[in-house]
Formats: sequence, structure tokens, C-alpha cells
Amino acid sequence: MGLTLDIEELYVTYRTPEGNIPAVRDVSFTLSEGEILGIVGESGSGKSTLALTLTGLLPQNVHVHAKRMNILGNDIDTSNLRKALDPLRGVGIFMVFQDPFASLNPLIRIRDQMAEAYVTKVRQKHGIKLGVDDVDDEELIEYLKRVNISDPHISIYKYPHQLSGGQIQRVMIAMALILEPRILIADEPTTALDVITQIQVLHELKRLVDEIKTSIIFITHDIALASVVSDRLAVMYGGYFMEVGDTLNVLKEPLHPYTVGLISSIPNKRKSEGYLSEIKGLYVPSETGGCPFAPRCSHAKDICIKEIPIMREINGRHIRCFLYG
Amino acid sequence: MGLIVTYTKKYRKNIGILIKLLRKPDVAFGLIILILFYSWSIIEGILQVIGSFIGKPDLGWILLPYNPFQPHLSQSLRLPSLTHIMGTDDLGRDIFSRILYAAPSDALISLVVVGGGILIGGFIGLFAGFYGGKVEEFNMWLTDLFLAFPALILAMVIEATFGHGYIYAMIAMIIVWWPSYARLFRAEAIRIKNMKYIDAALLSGLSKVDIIRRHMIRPALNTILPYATLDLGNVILFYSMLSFLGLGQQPPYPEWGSMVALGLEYFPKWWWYSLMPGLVILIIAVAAALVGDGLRDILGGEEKWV
Amino acid sequence: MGDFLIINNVTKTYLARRRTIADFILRRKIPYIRAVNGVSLRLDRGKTLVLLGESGSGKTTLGRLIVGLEKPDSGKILVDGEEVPYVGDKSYMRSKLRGKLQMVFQDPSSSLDPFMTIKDIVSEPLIKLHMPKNEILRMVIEALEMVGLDKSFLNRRPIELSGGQRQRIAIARAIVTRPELVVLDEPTSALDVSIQSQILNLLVKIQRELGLTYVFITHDARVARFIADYVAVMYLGKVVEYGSADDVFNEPLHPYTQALLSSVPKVGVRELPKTISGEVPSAINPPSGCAFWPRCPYAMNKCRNEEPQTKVINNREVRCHLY
Amino acid sequence: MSIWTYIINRAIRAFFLILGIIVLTFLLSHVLAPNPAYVWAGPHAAPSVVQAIIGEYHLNQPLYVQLYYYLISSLTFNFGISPFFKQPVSELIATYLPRTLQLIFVAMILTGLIGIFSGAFAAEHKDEWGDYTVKALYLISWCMPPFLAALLLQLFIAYKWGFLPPNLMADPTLPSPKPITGFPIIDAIIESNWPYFISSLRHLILPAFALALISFGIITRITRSSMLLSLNADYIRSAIMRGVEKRRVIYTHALKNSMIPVITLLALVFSWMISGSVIIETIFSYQGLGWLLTTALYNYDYPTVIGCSIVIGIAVVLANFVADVLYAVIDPRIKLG
Repeated sequence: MGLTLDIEELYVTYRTPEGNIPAVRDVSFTLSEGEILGIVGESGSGKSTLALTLTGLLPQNVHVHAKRMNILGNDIDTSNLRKALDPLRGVGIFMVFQDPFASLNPLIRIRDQMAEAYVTKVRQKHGIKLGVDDVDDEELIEYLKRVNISDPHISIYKYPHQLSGGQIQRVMIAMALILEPRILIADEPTTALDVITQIQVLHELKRLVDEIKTSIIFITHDIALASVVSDRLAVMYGGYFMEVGDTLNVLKEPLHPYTVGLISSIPNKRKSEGYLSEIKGLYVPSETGGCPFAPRCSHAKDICIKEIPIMREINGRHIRCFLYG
Repeated sequence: MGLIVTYTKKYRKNIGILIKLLRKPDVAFGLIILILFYSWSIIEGILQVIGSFIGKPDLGWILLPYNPFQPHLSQSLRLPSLTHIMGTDDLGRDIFSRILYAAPSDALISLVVVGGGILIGGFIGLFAGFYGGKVEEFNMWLTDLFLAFPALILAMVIEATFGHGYIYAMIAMIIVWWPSYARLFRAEAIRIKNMKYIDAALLSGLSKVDIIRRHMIRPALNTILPYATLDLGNVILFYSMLSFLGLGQQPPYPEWGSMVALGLEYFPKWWWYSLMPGLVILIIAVAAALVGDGLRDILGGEEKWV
Repeated sequence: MGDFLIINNVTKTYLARRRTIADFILRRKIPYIRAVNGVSLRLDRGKTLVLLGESGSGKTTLGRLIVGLEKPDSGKILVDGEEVPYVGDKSYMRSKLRGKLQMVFQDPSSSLDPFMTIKDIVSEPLIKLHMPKNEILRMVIEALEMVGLDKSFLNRRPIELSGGQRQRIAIARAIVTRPELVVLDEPTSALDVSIQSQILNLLVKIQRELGLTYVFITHDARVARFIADYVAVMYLGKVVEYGSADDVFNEPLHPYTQALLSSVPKVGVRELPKTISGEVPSAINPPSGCAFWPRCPYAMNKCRNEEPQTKVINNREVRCHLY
Repeated sequence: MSIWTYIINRAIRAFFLILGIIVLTFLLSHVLAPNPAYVWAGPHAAPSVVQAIIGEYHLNQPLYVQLYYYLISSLTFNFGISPFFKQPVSELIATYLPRTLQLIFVAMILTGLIGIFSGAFAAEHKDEWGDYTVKALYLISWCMPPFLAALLLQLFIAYKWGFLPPNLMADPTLPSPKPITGFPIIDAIIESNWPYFISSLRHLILPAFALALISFGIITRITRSSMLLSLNADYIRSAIMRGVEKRRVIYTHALKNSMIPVITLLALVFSWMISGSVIIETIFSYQGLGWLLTTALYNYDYPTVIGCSIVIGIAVVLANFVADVLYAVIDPRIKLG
């Protein structure tokens, strides 16, 4: 199994008139072929910025720096990420967005937007330029059938607003089937969906790995959801990866205090059995340079506020905490 | 305008807003021009009013380089120079003095028309937007009706019916101006109506009038303030069009638009006669637009079009 | 199951869109959406009723009907023997329940007026009670302390607060008058997981201290299981199953309830739960018979043609032909 | 909602607006006016003329009777006889309106082209020099008094460099074509009167450009900001992610979506151009509806003023209707509900 992503010491900083805001700090990870990496984090953890960094779609006022950024065997120049990733988007990297209703152009039929993906595939894989109108409708409908859309012959000629959120996410997955991307980034693809639809869409997403051996980065705020989907899990807080490891290991025996808190604050009992365990306080971006979780951590020591611990490997797991080592 | 002033006074961060405004060079430029224009207008306007009350009209040009009414035929149609920075007109009157003398009427009309528009439009728009139903539909139709008439045409008809002159121009302009504010306020009222805090207020036992007072006026004014600032320039521009057509202040009083019209006879050879007042209008309108844009950037909110 | 809150055969329909003159000329009928369709429920004082369902199930509309923000087309809602008044009616101003039914909304950023201070926001339910100023202030501070905030928040504005803090303010506003009943519309679904448990614990604590009655609206079965005394599972405007939380969560009877509960991902299991197919049909044109039959694994011929009636089984109301 | 329901609704709305316009002018001229007879006859009219006017407009009868006659005559475009031109007002309008419409038509095309392209250009180069230049240009366009725009163009292009004629509608020495359609340029084509055609085109350019100059700013601005909005939207990101080429992203995806607010603006621009044309026709001595209106205004020719303004109001309502229909054609969310 080859590596599709190899990233070392990635920093992403927003430059605003009020000062620099670090969004992603010292993040290193790899992604193997056919692997699903779950990234779990709350709002402000930098998980969405990380997704946009990997697709090169960050706004102009962002500074990206990495010791190494290797995507699909190409060393990427982080100073001009948008341009550097141009040839990779499409059959290299593809992304499914959080809000299904915003992710397709409302004025263009589903068919044409799917055909664009087909045109890209033909261009990038075979070097042939096609027009959107040259694509065979029946072939596109086949792809819709593969993601179990109801009435694909009708749905394909509809406009996005005529479909439900779940159906649009299926269309996005159908585009992934067309493009067969090596890396798929799914940024909370099911958050806007209903409980049952969410599971249905995840089934389709998982089939991508079986059918086209895609590597998936699955970003979510719901650690339970991540646990049923991903092979490996990265827990993010304040821009740092706090804990990375095999999903089942992390969930069965969480090491980092934040991971422990995150798992135990999932409601898992009745109110008659007592209160839920909670993580006290709220996330405040810190400027002291210490561990961002320190103000909320019950194990916090003096050093936690002053310094950020480095990532250590313990039994095949990576932990960033002074409790370990 | 009174309402705006009281609410901006209540708004604690208004000093902070001013500083933020001045940080951008273009906005600072606009703000300085606007402040100069309005403060000059207040001083000059007070002098003119006092002068006319005590029967000494020369008080009105005590601060001006030249008497704006006195002809000097020997000096007629002089190119702009150090002595006459905007040149002289056909009767040898200093154009710069005449422009300065005319400033208060433009300043007053811009404040009255925008203020009147906000008052009338605000009242009608907020109630229509919040109550909805038939009230709203009638209000929509009414504003659409007024907006269907090109503003200048409607103002011309009004003045053709009732007469020409400064006061008539002012009334005509308020009549053509309020519908755009009614629309803006209505949109605001509808936006706020869908906020959950309105539901909470209803559950707290507040009446609809209470809710409009407590929850609608302040945010609506906040959204409309940038637009109103920008509109000050639009009103001056529009008034100059009316007075160009002879529907504003009647001669011999100088008026920016009518000065352009008078200068047409001497165009293009004595181009400054018409161009100078036009340029002044342009500069003031640009200044208002810059400040309005700057305010909107700070207060947030989207671009509004009526 | 009690007589404090009585919902009796309540129906609420909306037009799918506004009627226009052209519809009149073209003789077009505008379809109706039955947001709430013949719902009857009962609840004791001091208990929590959870309305559990997906989007479009009518749970939010039912919640708004219970506090009087909407007016039912037919049926009655009584709280403590008094009919709930509609806030737009004239009789609302005279009703005993005016100001006594409160609601906490999902989106904390739109539920607080950004131009007001926390003091003004929390004291809003009190201003129509004509109390002395210092008394109002005392009650506001008390409410703030109850939700875990202190005096220092009084003069702040919502924009300076985090999502969790805003939701605490919204709760404080809802409880400041010691209301009879509070409807909580997904109060935690816009919050982070770590904040969600704080708010849930807070709600339980307040309920115990003040003896409040809650109607809690959620789509999250985990949250429902934690907070509920009674659960009403809703599907397309109807209650398909209603019973005590213990019963419903331990042994769901309706196939939809079963599907909903089994779709909850379990922590530490690397396997996607099995689930039913299809999506919630459109409320404009619901399926005939039982609205759930196109997705139901046990669907029979009868289900397509005949609408199941509510049956009582082991203290539970179920709408399904299986029983 | 089907597209027909939508169009019928808009048409009904347009009809009621036209009715409202007529009633509004009625209110002004019959109810609110201090002395309607003197308004219609002119302030310096002889008593016998005033008596005739009272009879002609039924001014001595109850208001609803007056309204009835007024509505009937207005809806049949019978605006009476102009006391100044001594000619039926409807004939005057039939002569002068097409001239203004051809001017505005050319100006609208110029405005749209300049506005949309400069707006798209500025959005593409946001916060670069190109953007600042466009911003300065649209601010000036927006704040430019119409007479200043007209005078500057006249001064430089006509007088100083002599590229184009400074005023009038065509060379007065040329024989003008017979009015068939009423639009001088089209009539010249029909008659194959090429010298007149070229001359009137040359005379049209400066006033049309002046109108465009005072109107394109608003379109530039709205194109720029809506383009920026759509360039940052998720659907653009998703198009980029599926490898759509940059040109298609900007010109098919982003520009198409930015056109929606621009279309709703077109009617507003049309209305603004009619106001502007009153001033610009005066300066260029271009004898269109604006010129007719000002001439009537100076000569207390009230029937002409009212007739012109009703026709202008109707034209703006129709322009609004066209914009509404265009909007529905472009945006499937209207068409398909």
C-alpha cells in the first residue's frame, strides 16, 4: 500500500488586520491507499481549514508552511498552493462539502454538472478535450444508479434545488465514482442530513473505498460517527493533532485527556442514572503558546500553560500531552 | 436625522467607528469633504438667515471672497486664476463665491429629504413588513407605484402642478424619495421578523408595537445608516438636476444646477462657467459615497439596492 | 399519562406557497402541507416529554403550537386546565398563561437580539409584569446564576459570548418568570459535543430545582434517551409511538422507531449500522395508508391502503398494523 | 409555481401599477392641485380658455365622474391637445418617444457591456490595481451629474477633437426619412437613406455614451459584488474540485449566477436613464421625449407634461415586467418552484 499523502509540520495561519491567527499548527500525518482517516474536532479546531488546505482552496489572506507536503507523489510548493494543486484536482483529489444545498450550482442541471466531472476525467486521464454536451447521458445515469438514487432517469435532468440533501450528497459521490480520485476529502458530509439518511450516505461513501480504492479523509465533529467509519482517527484541538491512532484503540483506551472527555461526554445514560460527564469551560484561542487544552484540562500542570508538548509515539499511537513522556 | 443622531449617541462605539473610518485614506478623504461641506453650510446658512432677518443681506457674503450678486462687467468670463479660483461668469461675478453662497440650500435639502424619507419610509416600511398580509401588499404596490415613475419625471410633474421653487422642490423630492426607504425598512422588518428573538418577545407578552420599538428600530437604522449617508450625495445630485431645469431656487439666487444651465450659453468657449459647479457636485457626491461605503464595511451588511 | 399538558387531536396545515391572483384565474389548487396531523398527547407536571423525529416530522411545529406561537386548525391544547392562547389573538393579552409558556430555540445566534445587553434580554419577560426595577434586577441575576453565569454578564452583548453561553442566556430568559412549561427546540444541536453535555446537565438541574415541565424537541436519540421521561416519536406530522422513555428505548415497537434507534452509531464499533432505505417523503404528497410503508421492512398490503389507528399496548400508544 | 403562474402574476401586477400611475397623476392634477382649471389651462390663460378647459375635463362634475373620463382617455392614449404645440399630445408622443427609446436602447447596451465586463474584471482582480481603478471609475460614474457627463463629452470629443457632432439628432441639411416606425434610424434603413442613417448614428453616439457614463457604475458595482459572492460560494469550489477549467468556472458558473441581481437592476437603470435623458437631451439639443417634456414644462403645457409622464410610467412598468420574465427564464428556482 503506497502513501497518497505525506505531510510533515504543516502550519496554516490567517492574516487579518487584527493580527495573525493560527488555524493549523504542527500537523503531520500520512494517508495510505484505501484508508479512511477520521479527523475529529469541535468548532475552532482547524479541521475545516485543514480540508481546504489539502484542496488548495484557501482564501488569499492565508499563509501556509510545511516542512514536507507530498500529495500523490508530488512535492507541493506551499507558497502557491492554489496553483500547485491545479493539476491534481479532479482525478487526484476530490472533495464532498458540508452543505449539500450550496455545493452544486443552482442554475445548472445535475446532468451538466456531472458531465463536467466526466470531461475532467477524460482530459486528465486520456488527454482528450470534450465538451459538456459530448458526454453520453446514459453513462452518467449508470453512475447515479450505482449510488442508489431513486429515479435516476428523471433526477439527472433536475436542478439542484429539486433534490433533497441526501440525494445531492449521492450525486457528489457519483461524481467521485466518475473521477475515481485517489484522495477524497469529506468535510462533515452528513452533518446537514437526517439521522437515517446520514447512515445511508456513509454506506455509499464507504463503498468508494471498496470499488475504486480511494483514500478518504473524513472530517466530523461526531466522534461516534468517526468510529464507525474510519480506520485511523486523529483528534484535533486548537489547531493541533492531539492524538492519532487506530480507531478502535483510540476509542477503547483513549490516552489524551481531551479524547477521554470527548468520548465520555456523548450522552450514554438516562438522567435518572446521574449527570453526564462534561468537559468544563469552553474553547478559547490561547496566545500563551501552551497546550490549547490546558485551561480546560483537569490534569493541567504549570508546564502545560507555558509549553506545547511534542507529539510522542506510544504503542503505535501518537499523543501530544505531558502526561505521557 | 434626529433619530439617527440619538441612536448613534446611544451607540457606545461611535468614537471607535470614527477612528476606523479615518484609517482608510479614501474614506477619510470623503469624511473630511463632507464635514467641511456641512460645517461651512451651517455657518454660511446661519449668517444668511440672520442677515435676511435683520435686513442686512451683506452678512451672507461677509466670509466670501466676493459679493456673489454684484456684477462686474469688466471682469466678465475670466479664466480660473489666483484671484478667481473658479473663474467668473458672464456678469463678472466670482463663481467660487456663488458656489459657496449656494452651499447651505443643498446641505439643508439633503438632510431634510433623507431625514423625511427615513421618517416616512421607516414608519410605513416597518409596520408593513412586520404585520404582513394585506397591509404589506398594499404598501408594496404603493412603493412600486412611486418607484415606477422615474424620480425626475415625478418631481417635474409635482412642480408643474404646484409651482416652482425651493420649497416645492423639497416637497417633490420627499415624495419621490420615501418609497426607497420604505422598501429598505420593510426588508429589514421582514428579516428581523424571522429572528427567533421576536418569537421570544411574543412569548414574553410584548405587543407588536412594543416589539417594533424594542427590536426593530435600532437594527434597521443601523443597516440604513450607510445607505442614508450615501444618499446625501444622491439628493444633492438630484436637486442639481431639478435646479438645472429651473425647478429649484429661483434667480437671482445662485444654485449649483442652475449655474450649469446658465453657463450653457457660453459653452464651450467659456467652459468653466458650467463645469465648475458640476465638478463641485461630483466631488461632494463622491465624498458621500465613499463615507457610505466605509460605514457599510464597518457596520457590516450587504449592498442594498432599491 | 397525566393531565398537566393535554394535546387533543391537534392539526396544523400550511399552504405549500402563497395563493396568488394567477392561481385564482387558472383555478389552480395550492397543495396543503399537514405539518401536524391529529396529534394527541398527555403529560404530567414536572416531567419531560421528548418529541423525537427527523426533519419534516412536524416536531417543531408541534412545539410552537404548544406555546401558542402557532394557532391549531383544529383540536385543543390545554396547559394546567387553561387553553393555550395564540400570541396573535387579542385574548392573549388577558390570558392567565401569557408569559408563562416559554421556548428555547435551536440557533443561539438568532435567538438573542444583537443590539441588546444581556440584562435587557433576560429581563424582557418581566417588563410586562410591572415590577419595581430592583426586583427585576434581582430576578435577572438569580436566573443568570441558575444557568451558571454571574453578574459580570449583565452589560455584555450577545456578540461577545460563545454559543454555549448564548444558549445559557436563552435558558435564563425562559426561566426568569418561573414559567409553567418550557419548550426546548433542539437546544443543543448547534453546539459542540463538549458544550452539549454541559447544557443538558444544566437543563436537568434546573428542572429539578424549579419543578418545570419540559417539551424537548430533538432528532438525536442519544440526547432523547438521556433527558426524556416520555417520548413521542413523530413521522410526517403524526405520532407513531408514544410511551415512557424506558419502554420506548428498551423495546421500540414501531418499525420507524426501531430504524431511528438502530441508526445511532455506537462508539467503539467499526461497522456502519444497518438501516432502512429511502428518505422522508414530501409532506405535500404523502403516501397513502401508513405514511411509512414505502420504507418499512414489514410493509403489508394493508399498510398501503389503510391508515393504522392508535392502539394502546403495554401502556404505550403505537400506530402500526403489526399490532 | 409554473412559469405561467409567475408571468400572469407579474402581468397583473404591471396592469395595476399602470392603473395606479394614472390614478396618481389624476390625484395630483384634479384633487391635490389648488386650482385644476388653471393647472390644465396654464396660469396665464384667458378666462374663456379656462371655461373651455373646465368643460373639456369635466372639472365642474363630481370627482368620480372626472376620474372616469380621465381613466378612459388615459387608457386610450387620448391626452388632449397641447396648448403650446397646437397638436394632439398622443401625436407628439408618437413622434418624440421613439427617438428617446432608440437613444436609451443604445445606451442600455453600452451600459450593460461596460458594467458587466468591468465588474467581472474587478472581481477577478480583487484588491489589485485593476480593482481599484474600476472602483474609482464606477464611483465617478455613479456620482456624476448627467449634465457634467454630457458637457465633458461635448467639450473634448466634439469641440476639442472634433470626432463627433456636438448636438442635434442628425445633420439638418439632410432630408429626414418619412416616419414609418417612428424610429429615425430604422426609418432611414427602410428608406435606404444612408447619409441620414450614418449622420443620425454619429449624432446618437455622444448622448448615448453620456447616458451610459452616468449609469454603468451601478451595474459594475453589483456585478463585482455578486461575482465576488459567487466566486467564494461552495458551488464554485466544488466546480474547481471537479477540475472544471478556469474559464468555464468564471464565465459559466460565476457570471451566470451574478447576472440574477443585474437583471433585477435593469429596470431601475432604465428608469434612471429616462431621468438622465431629460437633462442630456436638453444639452445635446436631441429632440426626444425629454426635450418635449422640458419644453412643455417651460411653456405651461400641462396636458403634454401629464401625457408624457403617463407614457414614461407605463414604459418603466413594462421594462420591469420584461426584467421579471427574464429573471424567471434564467433562474430555475422561479420556474420550477
